[in-house]
Amino acid sequence: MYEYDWSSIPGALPYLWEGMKVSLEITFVAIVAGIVWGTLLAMMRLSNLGPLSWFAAGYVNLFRSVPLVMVLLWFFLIVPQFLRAVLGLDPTTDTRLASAMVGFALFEAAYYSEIIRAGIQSVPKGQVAAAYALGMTYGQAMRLVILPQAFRNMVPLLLTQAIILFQDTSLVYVSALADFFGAAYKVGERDGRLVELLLFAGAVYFVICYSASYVVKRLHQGNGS
Amino acid sequence: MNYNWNWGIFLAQVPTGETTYLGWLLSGLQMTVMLSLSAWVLALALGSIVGVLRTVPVKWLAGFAAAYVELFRNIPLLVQLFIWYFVLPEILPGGTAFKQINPVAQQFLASMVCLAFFTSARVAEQVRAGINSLPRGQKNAGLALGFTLPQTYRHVMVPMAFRIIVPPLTSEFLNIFKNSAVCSTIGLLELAAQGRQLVDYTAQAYESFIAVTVLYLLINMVVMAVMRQVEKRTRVPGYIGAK
Amino acid sequence: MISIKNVSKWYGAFQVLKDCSTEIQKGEVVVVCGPSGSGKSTLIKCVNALEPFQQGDIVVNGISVADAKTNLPRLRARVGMVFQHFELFPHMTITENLTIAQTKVLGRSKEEATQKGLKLLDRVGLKAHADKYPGQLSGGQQQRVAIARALSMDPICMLFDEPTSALDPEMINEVLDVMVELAHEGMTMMVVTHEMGFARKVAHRVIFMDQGRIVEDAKKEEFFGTPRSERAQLFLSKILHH
Amino acid sequence: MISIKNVSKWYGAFQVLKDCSTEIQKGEVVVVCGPSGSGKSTLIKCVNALEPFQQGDIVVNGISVADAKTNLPRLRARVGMVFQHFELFPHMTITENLTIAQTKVLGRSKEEATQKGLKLLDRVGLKAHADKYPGQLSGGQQQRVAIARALSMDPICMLFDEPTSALDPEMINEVLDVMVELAHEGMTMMVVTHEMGFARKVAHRVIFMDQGRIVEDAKKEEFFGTPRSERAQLFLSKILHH
Amino acid sequence: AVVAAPAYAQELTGTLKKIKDTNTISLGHRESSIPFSYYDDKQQVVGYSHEIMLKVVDAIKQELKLPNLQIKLIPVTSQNRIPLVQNGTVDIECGSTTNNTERQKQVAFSNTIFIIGTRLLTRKDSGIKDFPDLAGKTVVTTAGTTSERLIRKMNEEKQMKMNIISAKDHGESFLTLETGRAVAFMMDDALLYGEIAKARKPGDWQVVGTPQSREAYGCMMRKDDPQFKKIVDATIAKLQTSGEINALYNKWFMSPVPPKGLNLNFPMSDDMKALHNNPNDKAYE
Ligand SMILES: Nc1ncnc2c1ncn2[C@@H]1O[C@H](COP(=O)(O)OP(=O)(O)OP(=O)(O)O)[C@@H](O)[C@H]1O
Ligand SMILES: Nc1ncnc2c1ncn2[C@@H]1O[C@H](COP(=O)(O)OP(=O)(O)OP(=O)(O)O)[C@@H](O)[C@H]1O
Ligand SMILES: [Mg+2]
Ligand SMILES: [Mg+2]
Repeated sequence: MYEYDWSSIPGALPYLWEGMKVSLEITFVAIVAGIVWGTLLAMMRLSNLGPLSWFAAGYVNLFRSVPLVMVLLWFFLIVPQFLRAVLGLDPTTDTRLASAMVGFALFEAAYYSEIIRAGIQSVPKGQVAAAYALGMTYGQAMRLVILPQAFRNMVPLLLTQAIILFQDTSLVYVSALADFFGAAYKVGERDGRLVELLLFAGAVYFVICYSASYVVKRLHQGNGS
Repeated sequence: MNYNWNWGIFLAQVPTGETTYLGWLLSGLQMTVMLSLSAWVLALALGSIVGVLRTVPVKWLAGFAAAYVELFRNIPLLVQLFIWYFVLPEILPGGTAFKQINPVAQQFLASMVCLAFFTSARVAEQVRAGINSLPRGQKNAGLALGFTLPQTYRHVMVPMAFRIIVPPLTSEFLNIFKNSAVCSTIGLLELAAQGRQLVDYTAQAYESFIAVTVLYLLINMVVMAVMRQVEKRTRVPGYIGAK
Repeated sequence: MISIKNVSKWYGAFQVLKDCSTEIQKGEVVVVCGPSGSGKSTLIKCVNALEPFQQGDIVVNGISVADAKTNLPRLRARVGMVFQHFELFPHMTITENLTIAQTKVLGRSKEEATQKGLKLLDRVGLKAHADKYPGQLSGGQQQRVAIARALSMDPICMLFDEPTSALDPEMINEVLDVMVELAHEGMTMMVVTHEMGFARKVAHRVIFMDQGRIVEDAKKEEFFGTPRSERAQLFLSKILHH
Repeated sequence: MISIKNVSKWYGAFQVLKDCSTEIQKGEVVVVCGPSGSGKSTLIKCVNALEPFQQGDIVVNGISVADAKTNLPRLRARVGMVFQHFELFPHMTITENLTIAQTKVLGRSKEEATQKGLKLLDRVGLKAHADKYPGQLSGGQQQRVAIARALSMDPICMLFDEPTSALDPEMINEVLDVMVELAHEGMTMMVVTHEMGFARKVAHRVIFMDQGRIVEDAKKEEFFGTPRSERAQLFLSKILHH
Repeated sequence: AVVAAPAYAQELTGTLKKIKDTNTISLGHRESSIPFSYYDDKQQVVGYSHEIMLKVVDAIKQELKLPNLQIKLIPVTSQNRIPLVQNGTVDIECGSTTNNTERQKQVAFSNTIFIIGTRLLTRKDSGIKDFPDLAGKTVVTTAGTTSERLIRKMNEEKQMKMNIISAKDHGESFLTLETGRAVAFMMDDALLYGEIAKARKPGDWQVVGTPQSREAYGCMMRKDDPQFKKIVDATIAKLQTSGEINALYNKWFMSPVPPKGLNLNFPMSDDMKALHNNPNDKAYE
């Protein structure tokens, strides 16, 4: 029988909290940027202009084909150089967090755009017709009538995706950026207590994600009635 | 950037001499495909059962199914894999015997079971959504014809629900290939791990990343093509969309 | 044939059915009408136990629906039901829709079931569509198939829940015609509908419901002559005048 | 007021409208009827350019709908439209539904718009529901709000696409009553409907469509007296007889 | 008149120029390579290699006359360390990176800072004394290391019918050994002593077997930058020939180290003593 030794955890809590902050930061930025860019992609995808719609379709398919780990690796290796070249950054600026955020945001946008596209399509076609019939322009119809309803329908799916994203931040280990999982793993490895630290991490993830999905469910029920 | 490109590296012999580096990548590809397909079959079976149970009017069954889904989708895959491989054999009665079998078989089994359970929770949610999206009258129509509840599920609701959820299932199917990359962390030599090994042995990082990315894209294209056929085959004439 | 005895039903705290009682004889055609939300659908679904109820009892052909020992699938197999939205199985051809319950529930052979199904399909005038899928038929045609499907089980009585209200106006009659014919053949029928023309033509009795209660239960002639409740008068004036 | 000139429209290879022409004078009420899929909705949507068409032209109040230079939103703002499924905006209160287009499209002040909206709401008998959401009203009430919403833009004419066919039978009349009143006040109206009682009461002309073509276009008295086409006779017999 | 330090009279180029221009040097370090380069419990980078790297920084400060040189610490992994050196994110990495000929095609290595031998970690009661005892047994090693190559080759050449598990990192390798999946863990001896120190019961474990290879750890730098390499090599050579290195060695390998006060008890090998007498940047193999 395995002898558990949890003594590493208390001392590591500040470090783990730093990791949790990185996880939350990345999640937050990727959600906000992902939804904005995803909305634009979804509108391009639904537009009548061939090239725009093809571009959006190609983008979404490309990002959905490659494992997130590979995307992050690419971003970690290429984006810093690119940023440096474009912005003339100091070569030693730590771009790991920025490149992870960019990578996640671009990747998640592909998923969000599919959710948002479905959300827009879930609004009855008659609503667009009604908005137009009242003399609204395309922009007004989208902003005042379609998107508010679409987002309302999508809230549960958007949040579910956010929970997945939060779990996936553990993949930033490829850039040695210590998110919550990475921090737990590193402490575990350093102290030879991997099993304990990962069980602890798993429990924390479960509590956070379960609470979040409970809230999502509540919201959904509130919506449905 | 001072990087030495060397695409010929794929045809070079590996240090132990039994194959080329390309051979490594291909064996990784094979492992990824085998692992993902077997896990998918299991996930589909488990997910269908759990998804159906979530909709049945028996409280404790539906509750069990809900707990199952919450458990497997709220813990990161990486952590689950670690638990299946390192923690459970220490706790479960058959664990010692399991640890004595061939190491590759151990890694494969743990990975497969882990991916299958993780994915099954997601499949179950899709199945549930599919069943719930059917008009309520369908269940009543089945019952009114004298079908028992299981017969109604078997002949009326499940076949139609599955047709409706082919597109989201396609996403999950693609995800299982991508998620299998995580299994390299317990030493299973699948595609991503072989790619990494290639970097370790040759230091030709970019060639390796590009090759691995291309192979994943290839898998993706094949899966999409297959699922498009499935969608075509199962399409119901005259039936427009799920709504 | 069908006797409904003091049935009450609640959804949570909300009472949908309030002490409903009535009796339907063999060969009788009873039309149920009333405002939206008055509990018509709920009542008719209670008859073949698609909805459970908390008080009272319903006895169909001598078998109690509320009795826990009753084999409900077997009972339901003998009671035909037609829904507002047809509820054909979209992934099966018309023939499969007509035969699946015959083979899986009654245990008939495939040939026997197909033969029976096609005969009924012919009867509702749709023989040519045997190999199509429901989605390829118009609403009126789908509803006629749904009636044929119910008949394929050799039901002892038929329940209809607003069978024409989801149809385009010009298709209503093709469905009503089939139902009129059925009534003339002596089928026991309980029909929720607002088609008062149909009621006038074939009903023996009309039941009027309001807020979960059976407010009127009268011979057709009496009902259309002098409905006793004010609510029923108002309702009739509303749906007949336009 | 509205003149439709040789309009043809295709969905891909399928021709929905075939060389349709008609003229609606100021103050005239025209009812459009015909079998399902005959192109009635498509035609009426072409009038305010909700559907584009490939041939012909429609001129509303002197402005060509087909002209690329026409400011379509401005044109549509002057043409009221009422839909089969109401299409109120579910995320806004009734008052917001009534004011949003007035403020955002016509640029009226919030107070002015609210005052106007509430006056119209009163007119359709729903003043008490100003702060509810559409989902909290019955179908008939929602449709009356939809009519008020269209009127709030001070339209020069009104288009109705089967305004009562999604309603429960008892609610049809409350909507028709509002429409009859509008007609009596001299509003120019183009109404797709199967309510022949309404047509009889207020229509000046009846247009009958079949397979994308305007088959009959006659004074009301002529139409109900002796419809010339066989198809129209058949159709009338089908929808009137039950 | 020009006042010039004789060794660096020529114009600055490459990394040194970049350091001078930006007044910053980026150091690549590891996060859990005990005791070479890792985080202590205050999240400070510490370790034997790290201290050597800091000595190099001191030398650069002096040579370039940059008393306020900014130090940027960048954690690297075994996977990304080479690309990071190449693309300029990291100027120099001192951790536990083996100097070998393949890597020399991508990066340059400094004078050797440590020499390890690849040996076996096993339970004291396992009966494993040396490599031949492994025949037919399961052995674990860490993916991507020289040990992995060696053990695979040995298996192939001597037909030993071993099962070889390649774990992702040393932590998992040791876990594999600890949970009884493998009878031995083949790895660099220094790291094996580190794993013993971390173990729940250090007394259960021992390092055995004839060293299968020797490996030289060096610091990584960008290729073709002789000016920079010269100053790094000179610093390391001076450390070793002056004997200053002995104190450093004792601090990290013969005394308790953070975070838990573990003592590796890993005496200096003859190879290391030889190296200190004769500093060089040669790769073994
Ligand atoms: N599953 C349910 N949960 C809660 N309330 C319900 C449920 N189903 C029906 N009701 C309510 O029960 C009442 C009766 O419903 P029912 O469908 O029987 O009415 P109905 O007379 O058939 O009306 P309609 O003409 O609209 O079909 C309604 O007020 C309805 O809102
Ligand atoms: N977006 C579309 N794409 C292709 N065909 C369409 C589209 N919209 C309508 N149609 C077809 O055009 C024809 C006319 O449709 P329309 O909705 O105008 O008929 P309608 O007379 O209003 O019928 P209903 O009484 O059912 O409302 C129908 O055959 C319909 O299938
Ligand atoms: Mg009903
Ligand atoms: Mg229409």
